[in-house]
Amino acid sequence: MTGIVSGYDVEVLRKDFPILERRLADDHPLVYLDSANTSQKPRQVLDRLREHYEQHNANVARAVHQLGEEATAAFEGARDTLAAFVKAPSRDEIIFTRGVTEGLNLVANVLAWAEPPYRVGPGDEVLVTEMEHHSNIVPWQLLTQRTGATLRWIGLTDEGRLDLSNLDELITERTKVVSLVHVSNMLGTLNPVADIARRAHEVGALVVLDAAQAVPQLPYDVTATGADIVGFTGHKMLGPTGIGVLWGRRDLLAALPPFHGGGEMIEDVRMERSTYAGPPHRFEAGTPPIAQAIGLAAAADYLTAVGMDNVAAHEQAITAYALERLQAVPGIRILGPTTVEDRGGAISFTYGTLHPHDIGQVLDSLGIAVRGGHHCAKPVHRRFGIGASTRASAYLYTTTAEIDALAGGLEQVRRFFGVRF
Amino acid sequence: MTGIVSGYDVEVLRKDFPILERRLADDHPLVYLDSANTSQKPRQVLDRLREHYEQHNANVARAVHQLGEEATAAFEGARDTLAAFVKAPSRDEIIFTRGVTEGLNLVANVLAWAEPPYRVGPGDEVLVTEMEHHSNIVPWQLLTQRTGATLRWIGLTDEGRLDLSNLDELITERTKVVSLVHVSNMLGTLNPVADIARRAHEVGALVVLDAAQAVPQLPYDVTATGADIVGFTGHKMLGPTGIGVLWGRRDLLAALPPFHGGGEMIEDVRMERSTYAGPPHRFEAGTPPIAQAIGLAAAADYLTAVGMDNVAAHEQAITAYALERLQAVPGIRILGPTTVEDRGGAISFTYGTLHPHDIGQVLDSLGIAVRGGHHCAKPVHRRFGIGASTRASAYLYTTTAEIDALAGGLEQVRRFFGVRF
Amino acid sequence: MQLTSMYQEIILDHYRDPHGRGLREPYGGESHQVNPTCGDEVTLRVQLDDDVVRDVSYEGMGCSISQASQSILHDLVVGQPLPRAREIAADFLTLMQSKGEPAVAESLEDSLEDAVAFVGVGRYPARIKCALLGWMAFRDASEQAAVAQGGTG
Amino acid sequence: MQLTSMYQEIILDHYRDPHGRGLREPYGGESHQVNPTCGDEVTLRVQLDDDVVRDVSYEGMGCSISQASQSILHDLVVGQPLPRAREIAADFLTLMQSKGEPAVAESLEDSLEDAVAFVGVGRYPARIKCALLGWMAFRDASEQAAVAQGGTG
Ligand SMILES: Cc1ncc(COP(=O)(O)O)c(C=O)c1O
Ligand SMILES: Cc1ncc(COP(=O)(O)O)c(C=O)c1O
Repeated sequence: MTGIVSGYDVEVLRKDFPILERRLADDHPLVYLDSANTSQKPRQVLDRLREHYEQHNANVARAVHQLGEEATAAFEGARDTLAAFVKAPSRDEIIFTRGVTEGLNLVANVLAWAEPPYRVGPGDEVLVTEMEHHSNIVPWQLLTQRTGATLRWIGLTDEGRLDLSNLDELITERTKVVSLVHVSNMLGTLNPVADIARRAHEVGALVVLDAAQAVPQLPYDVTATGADIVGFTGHKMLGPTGIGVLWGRRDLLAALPPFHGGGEMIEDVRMERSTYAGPPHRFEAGTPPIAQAIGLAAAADYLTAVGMDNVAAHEQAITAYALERLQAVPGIRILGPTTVEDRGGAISFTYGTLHPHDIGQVLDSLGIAVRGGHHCAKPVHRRFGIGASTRASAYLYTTTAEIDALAGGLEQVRRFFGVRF
Repeated sequence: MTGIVSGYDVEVLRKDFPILERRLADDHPLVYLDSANTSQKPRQVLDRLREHYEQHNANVARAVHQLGEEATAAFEGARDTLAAFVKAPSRDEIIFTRGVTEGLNLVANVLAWAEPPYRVGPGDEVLVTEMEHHSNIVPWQLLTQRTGATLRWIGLTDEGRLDLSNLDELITERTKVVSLVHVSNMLGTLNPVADIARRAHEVGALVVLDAAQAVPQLPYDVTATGADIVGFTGHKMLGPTGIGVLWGRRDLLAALPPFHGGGEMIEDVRMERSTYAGPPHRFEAGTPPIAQAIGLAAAADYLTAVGMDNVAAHEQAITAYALERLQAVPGIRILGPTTVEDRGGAISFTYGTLHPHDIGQVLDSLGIAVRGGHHCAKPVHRRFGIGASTRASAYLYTTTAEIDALAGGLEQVRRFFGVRF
Repeated sequence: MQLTSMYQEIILDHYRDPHGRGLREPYGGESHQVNPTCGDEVTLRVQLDDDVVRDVSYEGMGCSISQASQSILHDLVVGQPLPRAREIAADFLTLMQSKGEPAVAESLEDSLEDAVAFVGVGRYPARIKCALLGWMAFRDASEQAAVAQGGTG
Repeated sequence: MQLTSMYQEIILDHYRDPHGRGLREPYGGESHQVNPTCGDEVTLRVQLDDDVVRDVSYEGMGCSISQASQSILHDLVVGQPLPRAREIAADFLTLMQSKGEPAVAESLEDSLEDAVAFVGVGRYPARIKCALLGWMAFRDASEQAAVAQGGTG
């Protein structure tokens, strides 16, 4: 490591991640700069998964036997771990979902059927932003189209920040929900969510946060965000695929109707009519992703052991380093904030007239994994007049040498296509 | 092994399942008779999971890099494997879900918003049965309550079979959907689904099957069932938790609106409006359960290698053996069919006046894991005038010695509570 | 075997021969409770007489633990002033949450008498709800009864 | 390195200097295609003249593979009778689904000429869509054009 100082030894930590030792085609070592898309997994998470399946596998909350009790204890223990990880006031506020996409759909869905004052209906408005991931746009389009409500959005400045100049026109008495991304997966922008939450609460609107990129990178305190509901996803924070978390204020969750129907979410079922369990089980129909919740708890334990302060500091340092290195490459234009203030770790850029697919393909031939495309955020690309971009994103295992490899790789891309900028 | 002959060596096969070597309290070996609740996992599935995370982990369908291509190939390859496993005419008919509960909710949910003729609205009827799992009752209660439709159900005979005597009154021109369980998780009953499907199709109703207990036990051919939609769940067929499959006829899926909104299910997203991808991706919003789908494909490969004919034959033989052994225990009353014809492997019973919790607890102290409770099927318990039952359920790794242990254990239960029947 | 730590003889006695079972009139409050995981149910009535618990009557279905627990509840609270009955209920909850800790049982012996036999149930999370079902019904029904008679509810 | 198997010189030439680019009038059919995974787009027009492809004009944004593929499409099908143009399109699809098999490329060389240079793209599943985008638009637009002129569509 050169260039930055971290609160832990990155080289030692990397040994926990088996995939980082992988050699790709032409014996290139893997340079994984696609962590905003999904993170790699440490041995500790994989070991916990395997141990669960090999020693304790059973369904939860249903069986009076030793395996069932062990599985239930581990699964409900994972709820405790995740509650602590994001400083939730109560473990009953932690709902396990498949990922943040399901979490956001859960919210949008139940608001169609909720009792007043939460129900979204004709004349009501839902406010999002132009920098949202599709997962925080389409659920609200479906909700508003189906209920006769209206979807509005906060625009962006040329610097890739929220344009809050007309916020008073956008947040009105008609606003029932404000749902926004905490840290953008495309621009990297860290949004002033507490300010916006305060404004939204003045008109009685619910505030929902897409924290898919925030929780993996920042010491997180759900109540400090000012939001009513916060969703995040396990696979981006060292956890397995197939698991995510939706946090919601207890009294709010208690007032919302169920999402899916099925086993575990009920109190009593008759053919004519059913009554439902309280939160969180009301929102967890069917066999939950048991092993995945346990694996996610192992991931949270791992991050806690490293220290989320250290993780955040490393992310800041490596992002600052990358921003500097990339801006020194002729032809690179960074989309979004160009310095590290109020910024997360995703760095999207254009490179002359080269297409992200071509850039990514040549980098890949050197073992460097970046993402090229619209990153599930087409509207923000359109806002900046482009269809696609290239994105490099670091995480706690990323080294400055990998950033150097990227910068060097970009020079080779340019040469390969025989262009100059 | 004594008493039954199987198409494979059960003792050899058991060595693939690490958990079956587990010793429980008081050094009792595990006797796992709760496979209808969830199955145990062979090493081959766990190895495939680990290999994926350690060598190929990346997000799918989004990245132009080697890991991304490998992960996508494995994930989409899993779709091919599952399509072949249930003889789906097209791979595009396989939707990955969290489990059958999510699959059934998906169907019930999109039918509220579908175009005619599929839309369920005021005056329409949905028909289920009294032996359904809560996961095939509550979603339809929510749908019918919310759309002004009516829920009706097929009753049961005292033998635990569907009472089809009044089917003509139940399936009418108003019937839009008939949704039923293929093999009951409580009574074990195998239902005549093809007959019912034919009747339902005569009035133009959609036929949905809950095949959670059927696909793990039977060589399966989705089109031979006569149904339009079939759901099943991975964790009951040697696969990981957090994954299931919903199969649907291609033309039907193509006509249905999306379920959740988010990444991967779109064609184009603008703030004003979005267009959607075709099936199956239209119904798979967000990062899918990637590793879990790959693990489920490994489970399907394992079952195929054993041979589903052999699995079914073993299930039949061991169930016949268990039915005989249990009926020889004084005080045991089997709920549902008492012989193995048209029957799956779950055996629920009452035992004198003893409560399933007490039975299960004493059996557990001997290392024998059964389920006691309502098995997420309260209405069928109520139908038989009880609140709860004890259930023993075998799978391809179950031996007659384990059934003998259960019969012996029940005698000890009786002695422990000092009762005679 | 561990089993006897849960099923102490005193519990089995109450299970075989429950005290105060059956629903009786008059009553000031009634509560119906369901254990969603197993479907067990209890209906329990409380009759107060000037803030003294005059009768607890109950009916339902459930396992030996829930049946015995309701029988012992009847023995413990009938005849007690309501505040004291509520203390007993709180102590029983503490016992159930003690994860089977003998020291906790010991410290509660004066208050709970025979009911400390339930300490072993605290080690089986799936069974704690069984033991508490009647007590939850009692809390609910006694509150109603107190409100009904305009008392300390 | 493997890269040159995808980016053959002939592809890079078409990318740098595309043939027939731009949208022109008149046209009998037009199609707009989007690649949902990367957002690339093409609008492509087909003008028929008595069942002969008179012009293919196009505009859009995309990577070198999609741009070069559209340029080569233009070269291959303009001047061909529609049935033959459809054959070429079918052959190109076969090439893309060949997983990069040289034997397939060889067998299609007479039909596809320079376009067999795309054989290497077939080894990169994520890029196959890029190469096919223009061809999907062609299929669509040529059908429309045929219908419009009351032809064999
Ligand atoms: C017949 C039946 N339907 C539905 C389910 C629910 O399956 P899952 O919890 O995996 O969604 C089960 C198992 O619990 C079942 O046996
Ligand atoms: C900001 C943001 N929101 C939502 C998502 C969707 O997450 P998932 O696909 O895990 O549901 C992502 C990642 O893809 C993201 O970065």
